[in-house]
Amino acid sequence: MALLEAKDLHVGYRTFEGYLHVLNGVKIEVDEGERVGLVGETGCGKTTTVKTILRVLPMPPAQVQGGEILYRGEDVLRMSTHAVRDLRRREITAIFQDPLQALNPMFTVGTQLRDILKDSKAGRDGGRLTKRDIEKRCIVALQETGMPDPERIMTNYPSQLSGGMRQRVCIAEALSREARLLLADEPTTNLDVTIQDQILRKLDELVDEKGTSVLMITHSMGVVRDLTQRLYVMYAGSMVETARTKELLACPRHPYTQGLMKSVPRLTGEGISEGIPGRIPNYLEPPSGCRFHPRCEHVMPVCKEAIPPFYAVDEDHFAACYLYRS
Amino acid sequence: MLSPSRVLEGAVKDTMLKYIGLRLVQSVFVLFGLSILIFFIARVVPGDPARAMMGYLATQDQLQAVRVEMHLDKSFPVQYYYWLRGLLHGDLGRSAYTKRPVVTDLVQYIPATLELILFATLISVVLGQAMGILAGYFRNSWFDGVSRLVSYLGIATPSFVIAILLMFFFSQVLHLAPSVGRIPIMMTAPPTVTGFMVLDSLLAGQFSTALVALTHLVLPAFSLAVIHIAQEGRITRSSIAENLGKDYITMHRVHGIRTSRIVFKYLLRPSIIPTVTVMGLDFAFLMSNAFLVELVFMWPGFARYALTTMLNKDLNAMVAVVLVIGLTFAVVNLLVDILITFLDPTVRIQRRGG
Amino acid sequence: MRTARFLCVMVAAFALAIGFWCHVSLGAVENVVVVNGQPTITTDPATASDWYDTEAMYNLYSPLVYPTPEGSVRPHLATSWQAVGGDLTHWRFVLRQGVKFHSGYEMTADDVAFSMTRFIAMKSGNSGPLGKVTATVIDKYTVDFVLDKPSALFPETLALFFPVEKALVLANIKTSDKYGDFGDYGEDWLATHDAGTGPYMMTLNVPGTRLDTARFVDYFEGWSNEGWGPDEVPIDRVVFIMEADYTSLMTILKGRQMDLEINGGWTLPQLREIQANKTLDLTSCWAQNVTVYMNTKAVPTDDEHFRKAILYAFDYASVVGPWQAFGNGPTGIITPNMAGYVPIEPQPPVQNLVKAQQELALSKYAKNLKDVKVVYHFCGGLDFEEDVGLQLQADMAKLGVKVEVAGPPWAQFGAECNSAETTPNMTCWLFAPQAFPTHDYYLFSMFAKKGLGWIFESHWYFDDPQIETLLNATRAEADPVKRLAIYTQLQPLIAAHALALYPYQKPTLFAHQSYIAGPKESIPMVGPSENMHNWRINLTLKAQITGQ
Amino acid sequence: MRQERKADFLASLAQRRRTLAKGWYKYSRNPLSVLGLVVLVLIGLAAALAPHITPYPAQAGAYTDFQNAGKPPSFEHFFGTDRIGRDVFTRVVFGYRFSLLLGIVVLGLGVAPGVVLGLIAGYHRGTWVEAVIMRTTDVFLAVPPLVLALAITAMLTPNLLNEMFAIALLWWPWYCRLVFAVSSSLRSQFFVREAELSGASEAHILFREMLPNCLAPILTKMTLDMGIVILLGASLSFIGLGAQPPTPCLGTMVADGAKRLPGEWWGTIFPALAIVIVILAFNLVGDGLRDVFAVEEV
Repeated sequence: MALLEAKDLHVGYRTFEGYLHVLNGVKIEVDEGERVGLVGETGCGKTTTVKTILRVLPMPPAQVQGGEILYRGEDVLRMSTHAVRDLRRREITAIFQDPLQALNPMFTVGTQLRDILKDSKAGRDGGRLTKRDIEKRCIVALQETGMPDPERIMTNYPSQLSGGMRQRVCIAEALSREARLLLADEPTTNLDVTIQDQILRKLDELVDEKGTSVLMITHSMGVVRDLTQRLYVMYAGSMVETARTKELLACPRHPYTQGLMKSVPRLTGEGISEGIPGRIPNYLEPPSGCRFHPRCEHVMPVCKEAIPPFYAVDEDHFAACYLYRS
Repeated sequence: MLSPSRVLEGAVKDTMLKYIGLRLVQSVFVLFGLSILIFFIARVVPGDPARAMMGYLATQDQLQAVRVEMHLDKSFPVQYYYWLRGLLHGDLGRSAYTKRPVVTDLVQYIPATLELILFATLISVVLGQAMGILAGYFRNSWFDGVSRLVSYLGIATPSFVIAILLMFFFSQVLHLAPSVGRIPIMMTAPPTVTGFMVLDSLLAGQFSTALVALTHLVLPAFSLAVIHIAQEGRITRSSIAENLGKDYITMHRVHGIRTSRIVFKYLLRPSIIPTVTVMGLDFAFLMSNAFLVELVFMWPGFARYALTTMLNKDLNAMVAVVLVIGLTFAVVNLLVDILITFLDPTVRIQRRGG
Repeated sequence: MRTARFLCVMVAAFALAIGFWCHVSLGAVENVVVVNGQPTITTDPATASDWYDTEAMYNLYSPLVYPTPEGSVRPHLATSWQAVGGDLTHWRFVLRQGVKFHSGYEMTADDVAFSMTRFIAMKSGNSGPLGKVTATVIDKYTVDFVLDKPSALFPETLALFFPVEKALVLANIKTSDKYGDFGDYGEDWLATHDAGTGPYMMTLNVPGTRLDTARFVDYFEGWSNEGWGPDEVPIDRVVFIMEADYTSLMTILKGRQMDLEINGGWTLPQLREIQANKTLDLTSCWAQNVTVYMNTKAVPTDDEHFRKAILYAFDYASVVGPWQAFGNGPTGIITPNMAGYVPIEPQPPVQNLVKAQQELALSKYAKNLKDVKVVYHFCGGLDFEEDVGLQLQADMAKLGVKVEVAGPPWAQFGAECNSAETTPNMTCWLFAPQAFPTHDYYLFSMFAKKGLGWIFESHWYFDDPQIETLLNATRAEADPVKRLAIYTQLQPLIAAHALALYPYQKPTLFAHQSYIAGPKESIPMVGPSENMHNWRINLTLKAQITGQ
Repeated sequence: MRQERKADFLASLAQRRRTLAKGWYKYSRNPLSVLGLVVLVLIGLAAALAPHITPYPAQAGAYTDFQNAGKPPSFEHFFGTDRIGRDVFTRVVFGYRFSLLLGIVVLGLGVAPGVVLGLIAGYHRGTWVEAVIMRTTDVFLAVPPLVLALAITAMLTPNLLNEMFAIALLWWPWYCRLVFAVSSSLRSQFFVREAELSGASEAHILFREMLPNCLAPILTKMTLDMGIVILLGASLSFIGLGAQPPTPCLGTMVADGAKRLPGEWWGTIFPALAIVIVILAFNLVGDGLRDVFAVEEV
């Protein structure tokens, strides 16, 4: 059984302009100890997916219309708030993309870290930690991220730290309570390239050490190559392809993935102008069937009718494209 | 061994002191200008303060004696010089209306108003915050809608209208609350220690007096508070709503911090700062609205004294009253500034750096 | 768990609160009377001058002589007096023996002489009419006063002279360069203490807010029950409060938190309500004269015909209207309840637009009525004065004359009336008989050209040698009967010039609980009627009414 | 040539129309703001047409009828009659006239000097000119406006004109500060520098270059201030320092009526509600404008 399994997830947003159909049958699996990557253009629903899994999507305006998210077989979407909180305290944790935004500017690093541990029930037999344990674990968590002088960092406010330091703090926060699953949403996007590298290496090290499962969202193919074992490619709210990372990078099957690979160097900003003509569809009235069909050069009539399911194209390699129907 | 945080705090304190000193000097200059302004207004406009002081049965001789005593026969700068000289000796002159030293009057009347204003502030902070937090947390719910409506009404209704409406409904129609004064006439007031009736009663062990004084305080304080409940409610609501959308609040939730801690610690602290920022201005509004509310509720306070002295062209009292208001305003603003520094580390760090 | 505990605390607190509340509302029948009407500003006899101050004076202190209902004076602290020599500048007063100050010490000539010297030296309060007075002690109970100019009315003016206890005042002098060796003459101390001989002793004074007094058992006139009902006993404690808002006063009157109201500022609906209430009474005391002066130096009221037109145009009946039921009625230069009252034009006081038109046609402004404007000012906040102005405005509009009405606050109103140039055409005043003798107050003080400089003097810019002679004669005439004859002769003479509009007189209505009885004697002057020695409380009735 | 200019003009007109339409679209998104505008228009119309739509226009002026005093609301008198027997409804409608007049005159008198001084201070940022102007505003802002207004009006003969004068005297510093904040940041902007270098006069820079950029916040603040000025005026007349009788003045009516509570409640409750409604309407419209101009803080 997979540690985390999202099936046929449909999520939308109710806005003034109308209803935005964002997630359109998202399907994702993370096994125990596995590191999974999730790539896609900006605005394709990656962050919505993560937030849905974490159940922190603001509702309203967001609405989960269907599907389930199973964590160890239990549906996160149907859990009581209490149970979700316990899940967050023990099992699932996350790092968000902007370390400038992810830390509360009004409180010291120490305060925030301590409160996480205070409420974490990470003590013996799931009980509360003692005060001394909390202090100890705070310092260890900061040290583990490679920060010098954790005692001083604890008394600092986020605004007194550099971006890299802040992201380290975020990692420390995320990993301090020994969670089993880490959802990392573009953890290095807003950082310097050199620092990105450092941070990722540190993250890799820590995750390895603790045996944490990871779902990593990123733009960077380099990151994907180095850090993940399996990869999902997402387009306009649906998964279009999944395979082992190496295989997928070497041999993409879905027309979208193929276009994506061609434009790798520019894969950070707006659209993928060179690789694929057109832009990400409007979620107000998304294209029927395969949402990629208006941009696809292999479009067939069936593409406009129904969402293509995953078709096995190789061992452990699936593509949601009618090209592989046979 | 000196820990780094200690050093940091020391530096903060040091620069804070400098900052406070600078602000104080600024305030002194502003008050100086204010005193000239109000002195000018009070003395240059024609009128006869002596007549106002002595009543219509005063003879010309008596009037002349008063004019000489108050230096009204001298030129404006000379009058101002005498006034300033008195001020340096802690003498603000004698009130023409009460015929007592102005300082004595101020000591008698200020606590009553202060009690009213502080109580009103308390009400507005508690209710305004509660409303704002609830409306912000449950935004776009029915409660948010109602609170929005209440806020609009609260901001648009002059305090004297609220005072009259409250008095009309609660004391005259429903007979639920006393209408005037600080305590019932036949109740013995506790010995004056702080000048706050409720506090003094408690100190003297007169619990029933304290309670009754509190009931007398409710309507006038509430009349003053309404507009601020509305404003603070709105401000808190929008900053709560804004902060709720911030990543760090989501992160707190993701990290499993319990809701009460998130709302009352992590959400409230940043959300309360805009409210605190406007508190200085709020205080000024409370002060000026007290002029009208004290009139309606016959509150024997500073604002009513101020109004009476202004209407009676009581020069010394008038100048003193305006300056006291200016001074309190300056002090409150300074306090608010200091408070913000302690609430908002970013400001503190900035101020330390600059 | 936590919520439950919080709830428990709240419930307990609430119960406690209710308990206290009930506790507060219960109490025995107390011999206390709460009186509204004294925003006493100063209780120092040398500086007291306002209406309210005078009321306090009559309770805390005693005057040397006491006013009578007829307008003269009778012995009080002084038992007899006479002019020494023939020129009315030297007066000898013999004092009553055994009069005690509140401290227990006996009052002697020394105290009286000191008080007079202090009164004159401080140049404040009611000392104005006295001029310069030198006091000399003759013996323990005799004191001589020497005036700087002759005055036949000197004894009468002493109804506002209240002796203080010399030793006590001297003991409480504050250093100041104001009065030389005498420092501040005890002014500060006397603001919150008393040194008098009056029927009530000050126990607390919060100036401008509240004055608490207790009965002075050794008061020299005694506390006999003669003339009072069997259950009507002297009032032990009197608390004077200051409220100007009659809506609130009505609430506390009905709630029996207040027993007596002596300023009489009730609105019509309130008066009707009091009248209908079985446990409340209305008592009419001295009357106030509503007077609208006309400035004879300002356009267009400088024209006598124009002024007369105003008198005829005014609709007296309309403005008095519903108030008539409460005793408001026609009046003149003095009020009808005073001896020697002469009704003045127009008679009867009713609107006569035809006559008004005729007078207007005779005036020098007849041709250009559109260009003239009458400015009417009243003391801001007084509704009935505003009503008079609005009535006048509406009436004059019918004649095509514009009237501008404004109610500046007292300070401005008083200041602009200091000279002919700044005084508006018409200024509305409410004259309570505030100085004594009242005839002199209403006639000499208001119309003599060389008076004291009191504010209404400035309205008299009118020259008439005959009136001037007669007015001066009143001050020289020592015989009250002859003096009254001159007053009678004067009124029509003054009225002939149409110098003021007298809309109506307004009796001061004391509203009180029916268990309060008084005043035993009604004197047309502010002060004596409010002397609480003149009032009693019926405790049996109070117990019945309050159900205790 | 001419043709071209005409085309230009038409284009700018179309542009302006588009801007207006866009503004109106943004504004109309908030139903409360639209409601406020409707109420305001109604009040404005009622005030303008007061003599024609009120049942007893004569009773707004010199008029007494003590026989009919204190009558409760009825079909003849929607809001009852007051102490002098005048129709309260008529006087409330006329009262709006004076409230609006007060607001317009005060802002007219107060905003202009404030804006000019603010522009000058902003242009001369960092010099003694700025110091003098801004420190003077500090003095005026050192006490709440009502207090200074009271002190001034208590010294002058109470009438509508003096009331306007006193409030206007206190209003310029607020605009001075607002404009200073905007203009001092504009000072270093490219277009101001350019105008300076091209030798434009100071007046040109102040009024042609900088002023247009301050208009949005000024306009928004003015709308919101209308409510505040009307409130302040009502407060002053409540104390008795406003327009004099028989001028129908909402604040005076409330004060007058309050003396007759609780019996004759209509004399005070209706004028009080009238005040609340007009201030509310101005606030709603101001909020709407704030959304349109996206003005952060005024």
